[in-house]
Amino acid sequence: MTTTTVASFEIKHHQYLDADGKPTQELPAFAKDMDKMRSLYRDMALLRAFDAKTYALQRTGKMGTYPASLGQEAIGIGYGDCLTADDVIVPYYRSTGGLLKHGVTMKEILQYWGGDEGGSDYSVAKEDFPICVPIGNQIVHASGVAKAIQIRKQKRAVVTEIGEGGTSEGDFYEGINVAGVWNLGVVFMVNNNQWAISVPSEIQTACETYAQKAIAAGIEGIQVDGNDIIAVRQVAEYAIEKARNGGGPTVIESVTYRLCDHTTADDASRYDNKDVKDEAWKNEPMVRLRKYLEANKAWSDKDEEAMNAENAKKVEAAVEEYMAIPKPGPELMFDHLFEELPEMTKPQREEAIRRAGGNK
Amino acid sequence: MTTTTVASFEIKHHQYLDADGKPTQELPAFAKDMDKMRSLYRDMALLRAFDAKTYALQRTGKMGTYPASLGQEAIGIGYGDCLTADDVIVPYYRSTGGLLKHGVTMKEILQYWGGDEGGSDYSVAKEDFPICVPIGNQIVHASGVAKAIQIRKQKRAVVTEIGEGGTSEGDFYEGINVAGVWNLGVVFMVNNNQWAISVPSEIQTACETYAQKAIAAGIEGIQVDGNDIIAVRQVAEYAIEKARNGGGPTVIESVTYRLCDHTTADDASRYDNKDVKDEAWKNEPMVRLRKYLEANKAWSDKDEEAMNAENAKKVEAAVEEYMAIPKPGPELMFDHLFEELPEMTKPQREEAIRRAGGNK
Amino acid sequence: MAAITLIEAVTAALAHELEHDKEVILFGEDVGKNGGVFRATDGLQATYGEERVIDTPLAESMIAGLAVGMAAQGMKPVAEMQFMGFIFPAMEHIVTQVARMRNRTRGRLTMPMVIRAPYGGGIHAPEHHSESTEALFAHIPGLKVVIPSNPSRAYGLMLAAIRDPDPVIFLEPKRVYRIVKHEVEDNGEEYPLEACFVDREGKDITLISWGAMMHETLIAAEKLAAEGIDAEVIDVATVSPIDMETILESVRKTGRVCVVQEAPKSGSIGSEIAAEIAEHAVMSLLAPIGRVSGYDTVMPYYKLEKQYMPTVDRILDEAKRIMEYK
Amino acid sequence: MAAITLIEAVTAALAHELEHDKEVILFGEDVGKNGGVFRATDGLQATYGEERVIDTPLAESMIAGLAVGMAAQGMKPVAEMQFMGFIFPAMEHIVTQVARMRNRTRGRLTMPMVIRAPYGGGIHAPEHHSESTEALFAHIPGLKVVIPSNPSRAYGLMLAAIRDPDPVIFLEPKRVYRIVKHEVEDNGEEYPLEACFVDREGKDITLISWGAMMHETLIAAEKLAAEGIDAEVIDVATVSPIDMETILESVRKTGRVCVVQEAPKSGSIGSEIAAEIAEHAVMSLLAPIGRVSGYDTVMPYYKLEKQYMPTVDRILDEAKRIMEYK
Ligand SMILES: Cc1ncc(C[n+]2csc(CCOP(=O)(O)OP(=O)(O)O)c2C)c(N)n1
Ligand SMILES: Cc1ncc(C[n+]2csc(CCOP(=O)(O)OP(=O)(O)O)c2C)c(N)n1
Ligand SMILES: [Mg+2]
Ligand SMILES: [Mg+2]
Repeated sequence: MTTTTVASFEIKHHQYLDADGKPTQELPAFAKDMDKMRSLYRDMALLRAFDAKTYALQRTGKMGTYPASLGQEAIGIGYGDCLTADDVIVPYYRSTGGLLKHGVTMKEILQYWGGDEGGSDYSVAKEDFPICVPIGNQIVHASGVAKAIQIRKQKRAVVTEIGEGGTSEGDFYEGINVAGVWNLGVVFMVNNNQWAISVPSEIQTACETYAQKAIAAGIEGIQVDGNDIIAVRQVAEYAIEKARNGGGPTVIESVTYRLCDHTTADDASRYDNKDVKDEAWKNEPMVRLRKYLEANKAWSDKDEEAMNAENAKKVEAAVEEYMAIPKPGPELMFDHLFEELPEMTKPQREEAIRRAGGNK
Repeated sequence: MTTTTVASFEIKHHQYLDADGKPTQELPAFAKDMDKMRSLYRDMALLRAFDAKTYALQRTGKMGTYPASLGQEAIGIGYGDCLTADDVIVPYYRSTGGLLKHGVTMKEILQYWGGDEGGSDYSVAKEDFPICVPIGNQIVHASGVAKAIQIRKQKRAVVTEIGEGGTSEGDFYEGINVAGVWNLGVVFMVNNNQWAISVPSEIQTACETYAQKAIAAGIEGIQVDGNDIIAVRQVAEYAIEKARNGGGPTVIESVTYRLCDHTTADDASRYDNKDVKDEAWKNEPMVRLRKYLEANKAWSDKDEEAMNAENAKKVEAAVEEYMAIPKPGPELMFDHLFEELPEMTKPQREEAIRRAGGNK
Repeated sequence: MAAITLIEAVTAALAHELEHDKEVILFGEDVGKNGGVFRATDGLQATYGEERVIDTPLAESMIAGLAVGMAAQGMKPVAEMQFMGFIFPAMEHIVTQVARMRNRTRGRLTMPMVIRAPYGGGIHAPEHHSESTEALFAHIPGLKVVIPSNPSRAYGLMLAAIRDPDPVIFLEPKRVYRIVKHEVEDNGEEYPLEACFVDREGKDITLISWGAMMHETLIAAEKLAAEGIDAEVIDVATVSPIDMETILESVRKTGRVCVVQEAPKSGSIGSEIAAEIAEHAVMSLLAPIGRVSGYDTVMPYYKLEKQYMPTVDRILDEAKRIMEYK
Repeated sequence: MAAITLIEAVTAALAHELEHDKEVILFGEDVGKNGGVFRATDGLQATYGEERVIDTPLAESMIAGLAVGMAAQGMKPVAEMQFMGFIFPAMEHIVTQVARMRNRTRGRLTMPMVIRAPYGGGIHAPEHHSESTEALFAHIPGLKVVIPSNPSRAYGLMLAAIRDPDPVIFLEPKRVYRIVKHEVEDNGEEYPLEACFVDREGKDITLISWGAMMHETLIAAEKLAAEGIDAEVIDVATVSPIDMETILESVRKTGRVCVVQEAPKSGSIGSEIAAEIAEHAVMSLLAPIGRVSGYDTVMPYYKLEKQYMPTVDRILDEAKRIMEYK
């Protein structure tokens, strides 16, 4: 050997619909199924309506800090549409779309952000993780779940999500690296919405793409237009199938833009650029999908109105359920600490109950 | 955009001398300077002699656990030869070669591994870090040092080292990532000696090369034949010059083989493969350099003998100095905890001194 | 001289040191343009530039490790952890490097740094945003752990922390970031570390607290006074190393003690104070030592946080129990 | 029945559970082919295969995080940290996930896992290999922290730890890995967690310890006996949550207490025990509560470790001081 090339890599970017909803290449079969595409559009609209309502609840003191998905709806709805009940989501705080698709209820999500652990006692997606707030942990958990699945020789995919900012945490890398070594069935969705609270992507990394971070784990990395639900769904489906069938892990970078504040506690006008945001609005995922539907005569203003009304009703119903949840009793601080409360802690439980006026 | 390639990368491998000491490509100028090459050979031999002696000290109870560099001598001596007194080394536990080249004394290294913090109170390389045992921390520290250097607008390079196993720690990635974002003047030496104690490289990562981990930080990654000191020195010099001059960070993977036990506390025969190790001995860095020197009529058996005698003397002198160090007094447990010992801890200091029989 | 809040006092102290010591460098997540999620560094990047007030990538181990590298070069890094709940990725650097570098090098390399973090409950924050884990850091030799309870102390103690030649974990009780204002003169005068503050003199019982809980404790003391119980109130301020002399002196006078803290009770700062009293002043005690604490359970999400955190009532009940003990 | 060492007892317990519960999975750095750097997992990969005894990449945060993922799927991961000094990268997972998952999901997902680590000083190890930081974990609600002091307890407590439905930090005092042998029957019988062991009954003073220090403590008790002082000796074993009843009962009997521990004194398990006594049995005390501890300084490199760690002499001196107190 002298000076030789010992490894080479390419990162591909996938897009099917441009910002005007025009196909940029031959579409996958599902994209030609207008029922499917309408239903994806409705899911995205529901998520957007749910977010807006939750924001409003927060502003009126009925909700805690909440992170919306405005502009990123195509991601969670896109991969969520590829999952079966057997698959596992290991979410972060901005995974509302994927969780809803997987059967977590709006009420549960409201309950969680409303400051009640009960919100993570999912009634349906019983193996999905609770929302991960400490950034990066979920990546390693997803690999752990996938390892259990692998040991048990099951055919189930694990999907986890992280923001582009979160990829700077060591856990992101540790989690994808072990997934590579062990060939685990995980799909790592990296949602590049350009911002980590106030920190722009160029301060997170010198990389041209986040997909290339996969190269450090020796695994496949793919970039998609995260505002194009066809691209997200198509690549996610490929990766999820691969994960289920022993094909190993994939990193998917979805390029998108956070059109809302980071959370209700944030004020993005302190740091973002209005022009850039205005531009970004032109790329947002719902308009493009609607244009595509309309071009295929699969959507009308009346459909839109009907859908909005229906979604509003669904959201309203969830909010009512949420508001009807009784305030958790103080015993709940103790009853799920361990399977059995230690002797030394029992008097504390009694004190807490007594001070709360003896509930339970 | 449709499906396009948005990024592509190549990892190069550099070798100048093959295992028989024959040039594989046009040699850099320094490699034709036989005085220089002889002196590098002597440095490597001294390191090997020092390691052997230290092992012997450990076996006779005069030394703690010690990690030798057997088979990896070209790395530390190679990059160490490119440094000036102004540069900073942030070492790990197997950085003996680099530290010796940078002025840390054999006595100090013995003192450190002999269980005495005084060994890290370097008399010469006053800004070099103490040896880092918690794997990965040094990578981030190196970026921190480089940031200070950048803020102060100095022209100084920082070099740090890590084993291939250590690259699995999140800190490795966090440290190289920030070096990329901030364009810091650090050289990250990844010593791929195939083993992390008993764990072979294929269990650390699915990557074909460790150099490609640089891609996840958006920085340059280069692979060298780590048994070829010409390749190590040539690429290290390039990266160090670049670091000094605002050119940013580089990851250098040196491919080598750990020919010794992990440390004196390890027994590699439990897990390694004799055949593979025998093969690896054929690639070790000193024979190849000696053959090159001999082919250039720059080395003889007599030179070898004289050198060995001289090195033995140097090592012996260091060992004598080491053995003459007085046992540290108990007050040293307290005197460098803070600049000033807290009131509450003073009685503890007195007690420790009293119990030790009142020294100091 | 202006009346300012605790967080404004933090900002003022940071600005003062940036202004007067060019080695002081601030960094962390969102500390730059955004001025921190609580605005503790508001305006500082605009004034002192992007090389002195730096937005970092999102990685706490890296933040602590960068501070180690910069401090070893003689700079004075002031690193922010966005919330104390996110300090744990940095734990390895804090325990094995920050706290030990001076000792590991026999004084050759030192760590004149501050790691700041907002901490504690009571602001309806999401999970992991409300814990009080100061005891973890107080148990690590080589660290100082400082917690201001009001604006003047935030200013004076922050100055002292930055100027201290050794590493300081500086925990800011975010519940009281904005609830009171003090007249604080921005004169660069520091308060001593490793010194308790006696905020109320009294002869019947010693109430000991720090941080946000000082507010409930002082209110409780006033209520006790109304009932004829004269409480001495001590703000520990530097919870490691603790100025035990001041505390012991008070206990020898009153014979009765109650520690008030937000953290879980087991293995807490309150436990350490009680143990020291049990070692050095046990025979002065006229009653058991009380610890009004968070419960030994996970800090709950916000719907239950009020039930978790000590209240004035709990302090009063415990103080009276101690007073009535025979 | 064979006489085995503490580390062999650990191995036996691990093997027993691997054999009888297919959900038990062991993993960590070098635990497979090499059988662990101390040989705690020696032979287990050969017997149970590479899917049950797994060498991981070198990353402790990952190790803990994988355990979280596997436990959530109902497996029983037993993860090794090669040394307790290297547990800190895993701190975030341990504090925010391992200790809380049950609570975070109201019992939906649980964490039936063990994190094992050799710990403590006295074997001439390199730096960061000798610390005793059990107090950090004991302060975290939701974790159990267990430390065996001898081979039988290592066996019985390890079984209990693996079978426990909640997470256990299992710390193995490596200084006594091989210094005594016990006859231990490999019968799968566990010892209770959350229970102290009274290893010597006595009426004059209560000596409380755990882990390796139990050895010095028991020797000290014999020496005290020779001088006519009848010490009760308690092995705490589960240092969180602590079985305070057993301890308080003893203190009420003897009126004199000394805790013996290797860790730094401030904010230690010893402090917690003293505080509990000061709360619940203070009026039974005839003397100050003693804490014979490591000093409040960084664990020194091995040349000084003997001077750092409590000795039989220090225990004797403190016990006598307490006995003589009037
Ligand atoms: C370990 C950790 N550090 C810091 C935070 C505080 N924090 C919450 S969200 C956020 C920014 C995340 O940005 P990104 O990963 O890009 O995700 P996005 O919010 O944009 O979806 C930060 C710093 C946290 N939750 N966890
Ligand atoms: C954080 C941390 N975890 C574990 C260890 C224990 N340990 C010491 S060396 C080693 C293997 C390192 O292998 P590698 O990084 O390849 O370096 P090499 O020793 O081969 O030079 C391990 C696991 C450590 N020192 N630090
Ligand atoms: Mg983002
Ligand atoms: Mg190696």
